[in-house]
Amino acid sequence: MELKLTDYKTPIHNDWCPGCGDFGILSSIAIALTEMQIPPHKVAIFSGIGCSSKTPHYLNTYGIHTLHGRAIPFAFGAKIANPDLTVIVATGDGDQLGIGVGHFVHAGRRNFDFTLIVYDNGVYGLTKGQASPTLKLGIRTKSLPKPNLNEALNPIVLALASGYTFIARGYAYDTKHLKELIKQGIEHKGSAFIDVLQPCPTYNDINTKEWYSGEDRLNELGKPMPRVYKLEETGYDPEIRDPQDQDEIKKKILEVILKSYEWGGKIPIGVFYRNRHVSTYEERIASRIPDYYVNPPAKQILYDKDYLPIADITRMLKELEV
Amino acid sequence: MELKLTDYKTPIHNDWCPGCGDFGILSSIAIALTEMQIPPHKVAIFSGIGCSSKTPHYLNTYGIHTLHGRAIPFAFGAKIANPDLTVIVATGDGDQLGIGVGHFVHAGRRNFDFTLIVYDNGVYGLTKGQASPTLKLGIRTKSLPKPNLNEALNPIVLALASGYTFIARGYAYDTKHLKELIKQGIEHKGSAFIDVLQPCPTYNDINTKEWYSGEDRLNELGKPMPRVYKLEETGYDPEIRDPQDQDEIKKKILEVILKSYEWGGKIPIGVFYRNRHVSTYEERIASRIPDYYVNPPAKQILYDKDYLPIADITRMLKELEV
Amino acid sequence: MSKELNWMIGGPQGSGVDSSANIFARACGYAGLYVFGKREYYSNIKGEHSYFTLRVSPDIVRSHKDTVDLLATFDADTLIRHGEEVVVGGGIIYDPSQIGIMFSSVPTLEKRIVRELVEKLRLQGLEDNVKGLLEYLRNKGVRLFPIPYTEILKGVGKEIRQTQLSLLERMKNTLAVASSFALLDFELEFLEKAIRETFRAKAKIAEQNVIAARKTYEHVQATYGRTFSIKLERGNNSERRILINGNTAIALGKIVGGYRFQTYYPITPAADESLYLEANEVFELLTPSQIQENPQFEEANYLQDKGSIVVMQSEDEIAAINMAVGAALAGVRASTSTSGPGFSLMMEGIGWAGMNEVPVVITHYQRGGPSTGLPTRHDQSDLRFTIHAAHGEFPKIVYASGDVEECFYDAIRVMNYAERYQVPVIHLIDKALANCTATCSWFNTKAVKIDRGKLLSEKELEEINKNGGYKRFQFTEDGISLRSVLGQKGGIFWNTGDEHDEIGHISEEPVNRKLMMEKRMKKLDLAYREIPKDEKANLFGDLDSDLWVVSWGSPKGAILDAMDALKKQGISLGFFQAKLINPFPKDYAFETLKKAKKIIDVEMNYSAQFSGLLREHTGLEVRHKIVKYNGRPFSFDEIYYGIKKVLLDGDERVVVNYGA
Amino acid sequence: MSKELNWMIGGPQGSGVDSSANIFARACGYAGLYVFGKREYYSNIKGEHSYFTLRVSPDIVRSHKDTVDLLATFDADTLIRHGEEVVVGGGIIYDPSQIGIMFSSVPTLEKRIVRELVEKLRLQGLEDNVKGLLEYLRNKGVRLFPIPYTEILKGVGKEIRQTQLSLLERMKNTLAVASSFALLDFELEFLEKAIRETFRAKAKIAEQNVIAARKTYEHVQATYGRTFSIKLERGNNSERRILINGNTAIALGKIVGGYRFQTYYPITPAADESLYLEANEVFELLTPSQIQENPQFEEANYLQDKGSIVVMQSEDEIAAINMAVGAALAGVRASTSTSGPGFSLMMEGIGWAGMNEVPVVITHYQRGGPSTGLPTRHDQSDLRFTIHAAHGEFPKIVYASGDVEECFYDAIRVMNYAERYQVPVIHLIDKALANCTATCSWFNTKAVKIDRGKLLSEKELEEINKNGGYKRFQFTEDGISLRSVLGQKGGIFWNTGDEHDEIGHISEEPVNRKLMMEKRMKKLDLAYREIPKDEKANLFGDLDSDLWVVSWGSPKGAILDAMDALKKQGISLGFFQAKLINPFPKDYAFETLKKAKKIIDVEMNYSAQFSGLLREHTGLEVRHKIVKYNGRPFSFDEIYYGIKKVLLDGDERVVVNYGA
Ligand SMILES: Cc1ncc(C[n+]2csc(CCOP(=O)(O)OP(=O)(O)O)c2C)c(N)n1
Ligand SMILES: Cc1ncc(C[n+]2csc(CCOP(=O)(O)OP(=O)(O)O)c2C)c(N)n1
Ligand code: SF4
Ligand code: SF4
Ligand SMILES: [Mg+2]
Ligand SMILES: [Mg+2]
Repeated sequence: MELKLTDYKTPIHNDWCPGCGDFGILSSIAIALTEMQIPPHKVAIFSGIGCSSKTPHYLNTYGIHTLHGRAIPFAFGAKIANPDLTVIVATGDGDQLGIGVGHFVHAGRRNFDFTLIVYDNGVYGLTKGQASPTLKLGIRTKSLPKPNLNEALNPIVLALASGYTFIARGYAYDTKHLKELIKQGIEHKGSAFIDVLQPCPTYNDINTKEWYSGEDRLNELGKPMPRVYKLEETGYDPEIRDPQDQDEIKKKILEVILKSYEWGGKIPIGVFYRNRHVSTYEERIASRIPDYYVNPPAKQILYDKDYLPIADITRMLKELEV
Repeated sequence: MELKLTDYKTPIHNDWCPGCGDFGILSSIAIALTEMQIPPHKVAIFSGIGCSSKTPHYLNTYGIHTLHGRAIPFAFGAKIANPDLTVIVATGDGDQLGIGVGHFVHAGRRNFDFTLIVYDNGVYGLTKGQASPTLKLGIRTKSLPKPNLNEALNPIVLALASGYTFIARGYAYDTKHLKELIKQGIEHKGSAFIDVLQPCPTYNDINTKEWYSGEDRLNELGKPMPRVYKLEETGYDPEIRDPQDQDEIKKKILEVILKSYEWGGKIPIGVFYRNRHVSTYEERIASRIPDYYVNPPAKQILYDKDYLPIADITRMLKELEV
Repeated sequence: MSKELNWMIGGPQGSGVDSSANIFARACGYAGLYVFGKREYYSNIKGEHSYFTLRVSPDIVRSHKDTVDLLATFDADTLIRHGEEVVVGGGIIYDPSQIGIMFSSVPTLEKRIVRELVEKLRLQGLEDNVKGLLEYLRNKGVRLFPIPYTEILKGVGKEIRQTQLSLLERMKNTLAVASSFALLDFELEFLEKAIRETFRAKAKIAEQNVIAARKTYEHVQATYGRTFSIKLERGNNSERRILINGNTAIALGKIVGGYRFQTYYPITPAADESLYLEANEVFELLTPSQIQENPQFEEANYLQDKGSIVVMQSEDEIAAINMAVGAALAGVRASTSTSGPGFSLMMEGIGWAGMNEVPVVITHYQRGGPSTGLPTRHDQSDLRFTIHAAHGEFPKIVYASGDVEECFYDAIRVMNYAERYQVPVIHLIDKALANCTATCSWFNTKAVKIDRGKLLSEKELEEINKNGGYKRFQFTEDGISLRSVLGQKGGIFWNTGDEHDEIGHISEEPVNRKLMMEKRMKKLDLAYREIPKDEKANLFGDLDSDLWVVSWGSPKGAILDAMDALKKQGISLGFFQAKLINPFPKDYAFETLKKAKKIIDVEMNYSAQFSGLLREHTGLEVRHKIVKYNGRPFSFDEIYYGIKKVLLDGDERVVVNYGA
Repeated sequence: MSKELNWMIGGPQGSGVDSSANIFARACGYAGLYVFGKREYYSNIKGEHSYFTLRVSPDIVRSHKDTVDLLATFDADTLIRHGEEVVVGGGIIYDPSQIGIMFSSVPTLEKRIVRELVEKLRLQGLEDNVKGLLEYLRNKGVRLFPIPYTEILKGVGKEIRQTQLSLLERMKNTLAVASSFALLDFELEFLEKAIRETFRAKAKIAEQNVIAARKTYEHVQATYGRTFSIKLERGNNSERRILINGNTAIALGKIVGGYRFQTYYPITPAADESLYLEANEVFELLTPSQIQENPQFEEANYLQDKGSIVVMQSEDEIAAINMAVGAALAGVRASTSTSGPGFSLMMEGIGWAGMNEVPVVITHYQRGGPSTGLPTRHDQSDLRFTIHAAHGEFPKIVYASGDVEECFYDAIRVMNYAERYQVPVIHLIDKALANCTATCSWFNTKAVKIDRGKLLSEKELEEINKNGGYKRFQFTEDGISLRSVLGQKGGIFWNTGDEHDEIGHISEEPVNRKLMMEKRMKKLDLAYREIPKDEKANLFGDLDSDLWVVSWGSPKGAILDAMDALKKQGISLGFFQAKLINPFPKDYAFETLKKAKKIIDVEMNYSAQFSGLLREHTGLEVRHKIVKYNGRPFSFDEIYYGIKKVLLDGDERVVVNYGA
């Protein structure tokens, strides 16, 4: 029986502000799952804390709303325990790149198979608009009493330096494009990172929907010239083809970085980087535990019909015998 | 009166393993301070936890041996409280790039004036040789029961992505070179990062002194061909000259990244990147608190001759008056 | 007609409910009345229900009540949620355009609320919409005051030349306040003054609101005359007073108390304190001439004319505590503010500060736990966790304030403790305190001296170094060593989280270890001996009573108010309000309570943690507990009836649950 | 001649002291003797002093003694540090080449040790070098056995064709052990077997060491004959036994107990447990036929022939706990192991698990605190912190093991508690337990059944969904709800750290809040009721005595040994060893102890935390405390004399300090 979009949604009252970019991201996730027809019970969505982190409650999949900055470790534990799960982390920029940036970095190193969607609104929404790590130095949103004192992070470069093997950027109001990125992220075997430009109409009056669509700069015809453009439309190729070819890799990395520094006038969205040749953490485990995939931690039988343990430690005890 | 090297050392028993690279780094710090003639009481050295983090005890300056991964926040607090201090963080790769990588990233964003020296030995020394975040995937040091499951971080790229304005790499056994890097790091106004290749003869039998000096590969004359080479000897220019020139910056960034990926056969040391044009965090504070430099938190007078508080909150109380 | 008024205003988050309550409160303050305000809101930015209750009286008020005399609303949610709280004879202000709204169509309402109300109305044959509810309430004896918000707004719009209704909408709050004033027959001038003062930075908006208030006032008085039975009258007040909440009181205490470095990571309900500090990071100082005679002055080579505090938003709470400790090492009075989840992340940092004898203050605002819990709701459940915070044993002082005024003075005091005993101090506050508004006497900034303990000057260090040398952790009689700070000449020391010797170098030697443990722990004994009784606890009521209430923190207000009321009925109790929580004032508590026949513990947590503490330290068993853990602070009524229940029925555990 | 031997070997870290002690212990084990071993070492990799004491006896031994019968050394540090511990009539094995070493030239020695020894020797007119010390000891009646290590090694070198002395040096340890065996006149065959077994992976090294042992044995017997008064004799043992430390016992318990996911971040003294698990990540299973009848089998579509545990080194302890919780959500029995600093970082994660009712086990190895403290030394100071861990109130079980054997069985048990009550469980271990070696009966892997509590199968979920639907946090009588896991069909749930409704969605509604708090807290009452007495506490000794010892954790061994000795003197005591720490077994404790005239609390911390707990929950005041906080575990003697001191002198606080 085909699953419909409504099968992926819950009837929970959504309390985001009117016009919040989060709505677009939420839809994109639901659409992506629907199009991929992944049974809801096979999906586990993890989030941290923030406006964005309420996402799991609005989706009819296993939804784990964790601690501030900590969604990734939870997600990792679940995925490694049961590699059959489709694991998504949907969380805020303050959450993942602020307090949670350590886990962000280490997840990349592991390349375990999950998709990380960061709602990039430049602010800490739920605590009333403090600067998040993606807000640029000296910028003052309406929620800030004084201009921002910290330099912004470049999430794309950070992801690359950390080892993510799929790196993309989406835009919250372009759900058609975004859901495709999410689908690719989910399909990708390894750690996939999607930075999503997400206007927060309540606190961020700089990076607004109007700004992204260039309503402040009209062309000769009086039409807005959008800042956001699609990488794929420029012929940009994100793919690493030959993992042995160090020159190709280097060249690609430099391209990714150059693109990632574009901001202001032209802001690229789309897939920046994809390397399908790096082993996933699960594969690395399987190299040590041969039956890991068929007999992962979550599926093992632990006791016999009398509820007695079935692990046999005779070998170990013999080594200790006196 | 000229300060001598011995003025910077303590008579404390040093319990590092014989031949440990830490000795060279310790000397380099002491020599750098001596050559710069910074009065010992003006220097505060912070460390985390690990073999390397015992460093402050061996130096006759204020020495703050903090918590695992947390040296930077301590150092930041001290520096901002008293901007006259020369602040150094000397710590391990596990400490700073493992558990402490979040603080590493956010320090770069602030560009506060300190020098970070990371003892990069690829292992967690003090807990008996587990893989640190700079150990490459699949490598198995003698201390590891199985090959390493995580991809290595590239500390240079990570520092760049985080916003460090001085980025260098040294080698523990080349103290003459390393102390120069440390001096430059201290002189640099802003966040300076020095990654120091540090052999751990006890646990890391891969990246040994012999390996760095190429004793496993002899040239026709039977002489070792060192892996480590000096960037400055190749005419490499780390300097950002015109901060307005986006092209220069981009070009430089790409160069840094290319250099940072060199490993195995050729390993560059020296200054990778220096940008003197980014405001320090202290300067940013001074833009809000005009007398910050002359009257920083640590120097303010708080009470009068009768020990009564001198802060005058009349203005605030009036706003609350009913 | 009671002298006292319980007024409530509610509306969606982000619609200005808070500022209208502030205006109301201020106006009452100008009229010489005491005010106690309570604020409730969801962990949400826009749209969920929030409300504010104000209790106003010519006599002191320190708590809220469960009932409402006049409810000001403009949306259906507020009506539905709070309608039933209005007393018989009380009134409801509402927007008649809401009449047709069905309960089930209000998405912000929890199902339980709707379900229960619908059942009730159906029993009476009433519809499950606002109209049905209003009928029900009128039948009960509540007066209804429909106010044609839109019409009035349009009128105002004409006068101020603003036709866009959506912009005028923001003034709905002012309309609700002004309507209240009109019904209460209270002088408009106070309201006008309050509006002008509240919008002092925006003169135009102020005037527009004044016009709206006037128009509304006239309309309501014209429509309803003086028919509402409840009136508000001026108080007579001669002293200078302020109206202030807990967050701000703490912030001001920190400025006065010489705190010059504050870190925070945003979290409710702590962040407002830091934001206030940031907004006031540069402040005035008293006469410099006095300063020059300060013994400290000689070393400062700069005559300040302003003071300042660096307020730092850190990357997380781990950094927040450690930055504060780093700054404290450099000699600053440094602090950090947080709430449960953040406090949980500070364990290691607090332990390090304890080990290295660093004076630092952690202002800990309790909120609903466990975990993320109820981020914007009240609780007092971190008592034990705070006392036993961090692994290992080290001295720490835990100090709890009971009301807004205490917040201010205690903020100064706790830093004195920190520096005198060279320990981390946790100042326990809670959501109810942080967010309540209370009338206070003008703060006396000379009430508490600044005591920096054994902090050395460079001159003193020079002397010490002549006589054998300086040791940061020198063993002493009382456990306290002389303290130098980073950058001081002659004061070099080492710190480490490891056990260390007198200089601060790592030592695993067992004899030194024992002495160091004793040195550190001794400081708590000293604090216990030195801190005077009246800083250890407050005693109230009848000290000879054999009925005693014990409590700590924000329940103080409701307890005192209830005691006053009980006294009028001939029931007089003693009240032991613990302030010093660790080291526990065991002798003072024991002496005070040993003869009590009944002890009633009042606490905003499930386990009545304080009673366990009391028994642990004094052996006294508290048989009666009044506890609450639904996220809403104790009301006057809950304590009043709770105590009565204990006295009449002998209940051992009274769990109260009021509050929407 | 006593039946028991106290043997000590010392040397620089990294020189093989541990493995030689293991060889000695094993050899004694083969000889049918009981062994108790204690290991001490610095937080250092190479060079600092480490030592191992072994107490060996035909009767059970559960603790170490303060005195040494035979001290085996090869460096000066060991001699200087421990020489005085040797009993009159005891012996010291040493390398005569150390004779000339001045105390002051040994950099690893702490100044206090040197200072005190020098003073002592000077009083006797002796030199402050090894020679002086040895003279001093000989005068006291200690026998000296110089062993020409280098000479013997050269001889061995010739035989095994190895002339490089630096490579032979590694065998010094074996020489020390073999010398001991020779002096004790104990059968060499046991030693040979132990060497072969210890080096089983390296046959060549094993043979070389056997040769070295033989040569040394011959040399020593030839030199000293049977002149040493202390001899070691075989025990007679019929049961199958193992020699095992606490870390390994826990690891084996976890494998048997069905733990299949373990996270850790390296930290002493917890890491060895995880490293052992990692080394044994794939293990054998019992007969598959039995498994197929397991009710769980139907859903597993794969017949395993091996079991496995994923062991994950995380980036920090915050990740460690949260990864374990994530895995537990997916239905695995998951755990993490840590020590003080790491545990401090786990607060938030533990609170979240509590709020979301996730079964997870945290194995917490206490070490010297506060802060980094004494990373490799012993302490029991985290009791209160563990009980009150994390902000807010939620049910957690805290369970403490008292010896190595308990470690194994309790590891299985605590996971049963976790799953049955759907709570985080903290299993309290300590450094002394982790690193001690003890003789145990062969572990019975069928002693504890696996109880997964209300864990659902997909089939059961289908049934539930037919009848109204599944709610993860459904309110129930006893507070426990049915549990589904991630990936199960029909089991979808939501989790949040926020207060939530029965399905798991955020709810700030006060009525739900109250019910949810009660639902969660009720589970502790249930655990309190259900957990049988003999799992709550162990009672030992004379249950009718009016003298009682109370304690928890590793002091058990020393207490039992001391009780045996005291009994011989006619002093019989009762001993209440608490195992369930939270919920506190208050009735059991009260019933057991209420008639006691004297209660003595024995604890390895400064504040005697357990006595506070006991008073808090039972009102019983413990007047007498034997405490220690110098980082070294209690010895038999300390408890023995400590109890005597309490009984004879009535001391209220006995602080003991032995241990180098
Ligand atoms: C440990 C901890 N510290 C602080 C908070 C308070 N807090 C809640 S949401 C939030 C910021 C969320 O910002 P972001 O991740 O950018 O999400 P957004 O609201 O912008 O979607 C913070 C700091 C918390 N819940 N936990
Ligand atoms: C919170 C915490 N977790 C774990 C430890 C244990 N620990 C001590 S040193 C260390 C690793 C040090 O490695 P690194 O920083 O690379 O320093 P190195 O010893 O290699 O110089 C760890 C994990 C600790 N002290 N604190
Ligand atoms: S505050 Fe911003 S991010 Fe949060 S819900 Fe509102 S618009 Fe969205
Ligand atoms: S373990 Fe390695 S890093 Fe540590 S002191 Fe020894 S050689 Fe140096
Ligand atoms: Mg955000
Ligand atoms: Mg390292």
